[in-house]
Amino acid sequence: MSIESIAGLFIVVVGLGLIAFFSLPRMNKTKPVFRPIPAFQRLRRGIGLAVEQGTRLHISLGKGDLLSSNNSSALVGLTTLERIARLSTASDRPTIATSGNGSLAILSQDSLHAAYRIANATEQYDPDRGRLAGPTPFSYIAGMLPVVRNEHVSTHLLIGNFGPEIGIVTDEAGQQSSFTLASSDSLPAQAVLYATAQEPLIGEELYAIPAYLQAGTIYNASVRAQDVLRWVLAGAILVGAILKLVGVL
Amino acid sequence: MRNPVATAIAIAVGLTILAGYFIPLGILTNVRTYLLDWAIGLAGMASLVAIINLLMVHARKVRDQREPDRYSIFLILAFLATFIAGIVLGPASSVFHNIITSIQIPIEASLMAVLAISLTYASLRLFKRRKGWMAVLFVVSTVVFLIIGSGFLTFGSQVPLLRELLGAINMLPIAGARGILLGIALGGLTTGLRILLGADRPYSG
Amino acid sequence: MQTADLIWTIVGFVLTLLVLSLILGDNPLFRLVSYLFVGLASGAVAVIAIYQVIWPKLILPILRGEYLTLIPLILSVLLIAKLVPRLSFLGNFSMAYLVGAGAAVAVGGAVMGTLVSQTNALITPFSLKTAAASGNLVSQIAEGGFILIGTLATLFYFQFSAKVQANQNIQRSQFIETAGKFGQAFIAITFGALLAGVFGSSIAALVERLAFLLTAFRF
Amino acid sequence: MADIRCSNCQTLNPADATLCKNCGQPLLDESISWLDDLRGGSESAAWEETETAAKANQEAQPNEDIPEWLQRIRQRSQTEPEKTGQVSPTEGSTENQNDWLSNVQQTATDSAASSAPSADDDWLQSLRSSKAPVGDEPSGTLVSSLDRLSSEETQADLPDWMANLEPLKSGAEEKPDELLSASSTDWASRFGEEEPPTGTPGAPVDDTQDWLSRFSQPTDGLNSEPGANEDWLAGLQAATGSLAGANDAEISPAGEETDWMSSLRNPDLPGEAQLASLKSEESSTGEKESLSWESELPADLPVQEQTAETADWLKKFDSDEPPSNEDQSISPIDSERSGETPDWLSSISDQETEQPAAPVEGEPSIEPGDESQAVPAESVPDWLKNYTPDEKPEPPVEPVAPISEEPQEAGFSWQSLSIPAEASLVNNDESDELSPFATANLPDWLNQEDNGSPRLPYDEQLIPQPDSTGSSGGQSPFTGSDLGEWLDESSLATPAIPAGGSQPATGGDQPLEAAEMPTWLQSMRPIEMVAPKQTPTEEKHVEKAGPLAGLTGVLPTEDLVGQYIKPPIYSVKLRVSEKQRVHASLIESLISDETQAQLIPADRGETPRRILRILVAVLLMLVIILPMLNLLPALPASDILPQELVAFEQIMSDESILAQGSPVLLAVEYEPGLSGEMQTASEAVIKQLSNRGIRLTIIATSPTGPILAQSLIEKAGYQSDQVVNLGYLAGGSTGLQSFSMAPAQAAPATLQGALASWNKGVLAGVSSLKDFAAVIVLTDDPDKGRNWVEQVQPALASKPLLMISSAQAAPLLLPYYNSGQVKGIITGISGAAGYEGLIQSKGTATLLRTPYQYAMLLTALLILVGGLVSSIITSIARGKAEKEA
Repeated sequence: MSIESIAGLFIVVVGLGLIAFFSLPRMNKTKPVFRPIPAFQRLRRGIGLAVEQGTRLHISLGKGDLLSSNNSSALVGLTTLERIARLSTASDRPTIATSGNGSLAILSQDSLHAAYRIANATEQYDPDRGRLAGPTPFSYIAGMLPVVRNEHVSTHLLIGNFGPEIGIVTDEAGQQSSFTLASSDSLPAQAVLYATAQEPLIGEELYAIPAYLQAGTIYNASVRAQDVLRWVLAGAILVGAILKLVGVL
Repeated sequence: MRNPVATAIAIAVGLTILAGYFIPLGILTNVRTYLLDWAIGLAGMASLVAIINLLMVHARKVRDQREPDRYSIFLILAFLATFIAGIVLGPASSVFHNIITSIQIPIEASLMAVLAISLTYASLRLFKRRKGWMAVLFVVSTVVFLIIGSGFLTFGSQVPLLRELLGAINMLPIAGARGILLGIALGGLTTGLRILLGADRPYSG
Repeated sequence: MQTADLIWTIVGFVLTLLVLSLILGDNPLFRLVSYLFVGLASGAVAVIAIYQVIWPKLILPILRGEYLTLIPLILSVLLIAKLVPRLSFLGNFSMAYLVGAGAAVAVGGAVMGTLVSQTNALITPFSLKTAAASGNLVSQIAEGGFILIGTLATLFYFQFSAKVQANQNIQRSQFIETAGKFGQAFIAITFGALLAGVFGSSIAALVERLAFLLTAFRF
Repeated sequence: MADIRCSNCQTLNPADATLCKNCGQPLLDESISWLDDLRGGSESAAWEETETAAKANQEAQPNEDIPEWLQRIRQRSQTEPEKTGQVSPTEGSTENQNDWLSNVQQTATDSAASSAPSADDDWLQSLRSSKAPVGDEPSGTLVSSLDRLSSEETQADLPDWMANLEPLKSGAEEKPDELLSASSTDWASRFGEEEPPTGTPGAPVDDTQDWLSRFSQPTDGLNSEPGANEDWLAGLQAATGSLAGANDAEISPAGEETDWMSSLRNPDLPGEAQLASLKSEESSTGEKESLSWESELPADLPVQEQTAETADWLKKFDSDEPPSNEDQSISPIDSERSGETPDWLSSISDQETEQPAAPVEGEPSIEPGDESQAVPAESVPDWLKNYTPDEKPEPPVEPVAPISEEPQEAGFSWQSLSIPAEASLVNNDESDELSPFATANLPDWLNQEDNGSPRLPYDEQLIPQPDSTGSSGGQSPFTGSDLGEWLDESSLATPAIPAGGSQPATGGDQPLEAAEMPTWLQSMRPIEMVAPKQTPTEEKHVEKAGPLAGLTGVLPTEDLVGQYIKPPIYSVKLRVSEKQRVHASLIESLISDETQAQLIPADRGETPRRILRILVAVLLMLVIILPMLNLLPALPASDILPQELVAFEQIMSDESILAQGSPVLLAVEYEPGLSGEMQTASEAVIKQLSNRGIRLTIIATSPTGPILAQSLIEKAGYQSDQVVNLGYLAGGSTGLQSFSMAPAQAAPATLQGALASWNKGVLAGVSSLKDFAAVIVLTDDPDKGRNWVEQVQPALASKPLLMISSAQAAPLLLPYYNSGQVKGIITGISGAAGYEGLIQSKGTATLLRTPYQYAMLLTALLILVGGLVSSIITSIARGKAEKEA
């Protein structure tokens, strides 16, 4: 068993332990405080406005393959979709979800269904609201453009794995004067979104979306575990550098 | 708990594959290989199911009484033409090949070309959306790397200092990129662990 | 040029112009092209999925006598139930399998693919052996140190946990705030470099398309 | 009266006080203090009595309470001797009312009456309620009269009137005593039918049948004679008083019931019941006494009867009455003794014919009450206007009017109480002072009762005036009419004995002086004005009901207007603190802000943005096309080549690594959209591989990758037998990992669908990835590039992993070169151009380099200029905003 495997297993076990620990009720007696991210405040306003104005919320889950290592952003997008759909079941126009991958399209339908079931509005659930925009990255963009233009969408949430071509969508959304909160685990996409999106989330802020939307205790615990692991990783890097410099490694 | 059987399946499959990552046991590795191979087949079927669902959505759009989407018919026709040609002639046939190279490539490449204009236009108006020194640094960095990327600097060989400087500048993005990648990895780790703990169940529709 | 090639060239030429018309704004012609494109891409992916995935991964093994493959085949059949709303719950088991596998891949990829490998890459420049081998010991360690600081600063910038100060402001520790500022600078530089790269790719596509338009009919 | 005891806090307040100086409670309902005075006991004692009395009444056995009652009376008699002189006037007046009632009986359209015994009992039992508000007596009259008027006048009165009746019915239903409940419901039902109440006397009718018949003649005569307005007025004034008697007689059960319900079982009722039972035996004899000389009197018989009656009973009391207190009252008594009664009566009749309103003016008891005094004169015309003279009951009582003058010559306290009480029916009805004023009769009557109780013989002589008590019980219709509201007030948990009932008790300590009368009026008036809600409800109905209201024409102003205008008074009197005002103004300002149209920042509009976009597109296209057309000079190639590019070229040129005919794995990981850049970037490398006869194995993790790879090698002129296209590897990084571990299992088939022949043909000697001489990855996605580095590179052993990257992925792939995981990288068009320069080959990259460089530089310039311009505009706008601020 290589040292990399041991280190990897250690990180996984520590991560599991931290999430379980921060999920304990006694650890949540006082609500954890996270740094303010203005984009989330505007997102809440956008959701409220969409519900009030009877416009639509659009969540796009990206093109990430569920079996690729970059699928975690899509999983966060699914959690966000369920949360947002639950918040906006009262809206005249239900939330719509698009994705650039078949597996994500099916999961988006499941998440929407779960949201409507939790809100006791299963009869309002429409599978067509979770659809595949296009099976390839560019066809996904081309399939999203009609949604941005013609579906009375006032708020777009782009959460997932995108390519730089997502800039076409954010530019179109800007022309439609609709609110756009975008985040991706793809760095080129992040750079493009920083330049074109109304409210971009940088880097791992994507993974904190459920916690900032008060989706549940487990998500707060996840973010707190992420912060602890950050320090563990930083310490490991410094120790590793010193050991490397000393010649131990 | 919603859908306990499905949750158990997800946790069992996930933990088994994860164990195969770190524990070098022959049986674990073989099981993990099989499970992933099946997952690949499932993903292919999921893509097919999602495409059929996409066609059903557009078929309903065509028949929609209130807001019929006339363009959807072209989507369905294009799908049928490509699908039939591909199934009948095979993906290696010249017709299917031309469909991709002579239709898909021009469209996608043109979209990429449109992206160039969209990005340039968006960058012009960047300071309307972004304020502060980070935005300024972002623009400066963009301009600098555009110039470097263009290969316009032809006098580098004559100026040794410039060569060193360019080498150092090329190193700058690496630091930020590594930090972002590490952070994303941490987020991906906790997200995956939530599913393995059964806390996130996007499949329990 | 053969007639077929000419036809395909004309098709490509027209499609390029129609898509570039998006620069002038949304128009029916672009909509038509975009719908055609989605349909075409879906058809192509469906064909490739059948030929390259479903056939070799789910059916061919059974024909070979690997009946264990019946498990994913059954799961795939259950997945088809997702097309029928009343029976869609049957597909949940297949999706649970996929999500579980995807989560394991995400964790494994994040830990082994990024955390471990990137950490290894961060500390590698501090190896005196390799530095001595490269013959540029100081510059390599200085470069490694610079990247290390930049990486850690960027990592600290994303720290979420904070505390409520006496003035009711939610703030992180002074160290984190200071490190975060450096991290922001590195992030801005990285994003600038990445955007420049995207510009390079998109401009390359524009150049290639314009070159195609100019040379399409130059026989 | 000296002081008014607050019913709430028992604090003594000045006579003219309207609200308690201690608790602010209106001082009208003095029942508690009155009860205390009567019993000389505490309120708690009163409550105990209340319980016992309630039981006693329910059992209808008043005898049990006699000793208790007499005991109390004796106690009171020691302290209030002077009140005895005030007893008979009440009796006289009430008897007179009963006489008049007989007339009403004759003239009433509806003469239906309840059975004699029951009605008799009712009427006798009404004595019990003599403690109940006598002051309500005229009120009851007003109610009954209003019923008549309301049926004739505007329908506007009906709502109030009906409102008064509803509570009565409800109260009647709650009456425990069957007899009383029967009669009360009967009475109530008659009200419900809007029938003239005068047409339903019970006991009085039977008791006085014979002599009532004699009254009919003069009454009719009076009716026939053309009377002036004054006569009408006098008649009506008397009528109201007599109507009260009528109502008293008929509605006494209801009145008693009202006491029952409202006074929370008045403890004294048993005693009163006993008194009533004793008096009922002698009632007829009293009437016969009056009849004995009534025959001599013609038309004004009722007056004579009353005066004679007065004389009779005055004889019994003159010895008891303290001269000091009753100086004024003695002289008339003396004159009466000396047989001057006829003169006195004649003088009354003269004054009556001359000026019926005069006595009102000269009425000492009314002097202070200027308002009540002035009202009749004004109200007469009103009455003529809105009152049609078809009222038959009024004329018979015309003679009664002069009686109101009695006090002038004979300042009998009882007269000053009883007669003005009738006069005030006219005056005070409109001024809402009637019932409080009239209530003064009740205590006097009680005092007489107290006084007489010690000496039973006198009591027996008192008994012949049961009708007086019956008349005093006549307030019952009024109280009965207010039964429902009484019930409402019973929630106050204070024995809701009619307010006036306590007045004599409190004022009984000293002889009642006429000068005190106005204080009653004054003290009552503001109570209704200031605290209308606190005012006992029966007074409201006094205002609403009664012919006098109609007579004075104040019915609409007092009843309707007063009633409908009061609610706004509450709102006006809302006490709003400064803090509340501030909050209110704050809310108002907030609302006003909301209603104000918000300034929407002017939208630049879509057109300028579109023009700018088109301008940018045109500029970019120009700088790309012009060099292609050689209209712009070509830029010199960069002689600064990236290390990764140089490293790539070194590996490609290394024969030991890429020997002739060695197998190479080519991963095509880019989208069709970037095929232009990727084909240009990889063109030179593919040509190199082709030239060396490299066996090429193609695989892709993107669906279109294999087809793009096919076109790539076709362009490069690759021979098909040197290439095997394994097609699409599904599963992303997972599939790639499987492929790295077991390539034959992960990619079993080719793009054509045939089984891939591993270890054969193109794949000869290749069973795992490390068997490939090199792996070249063409990617536009850093994630895919990273997947190859993370998943495949470890399986390559020492074999090189090279990358041809799109410009957008290069910044993230460079670290892998620095880490040594990737041995060389070619980045985009500029890198390919540099590579072509290295291998001295001119390909597409070299051709496209100049337009590409121009476009990149122009983009950099546009971003710089755009940034500067927008920052300047922003700073200018900020400056403007600061100036405006």
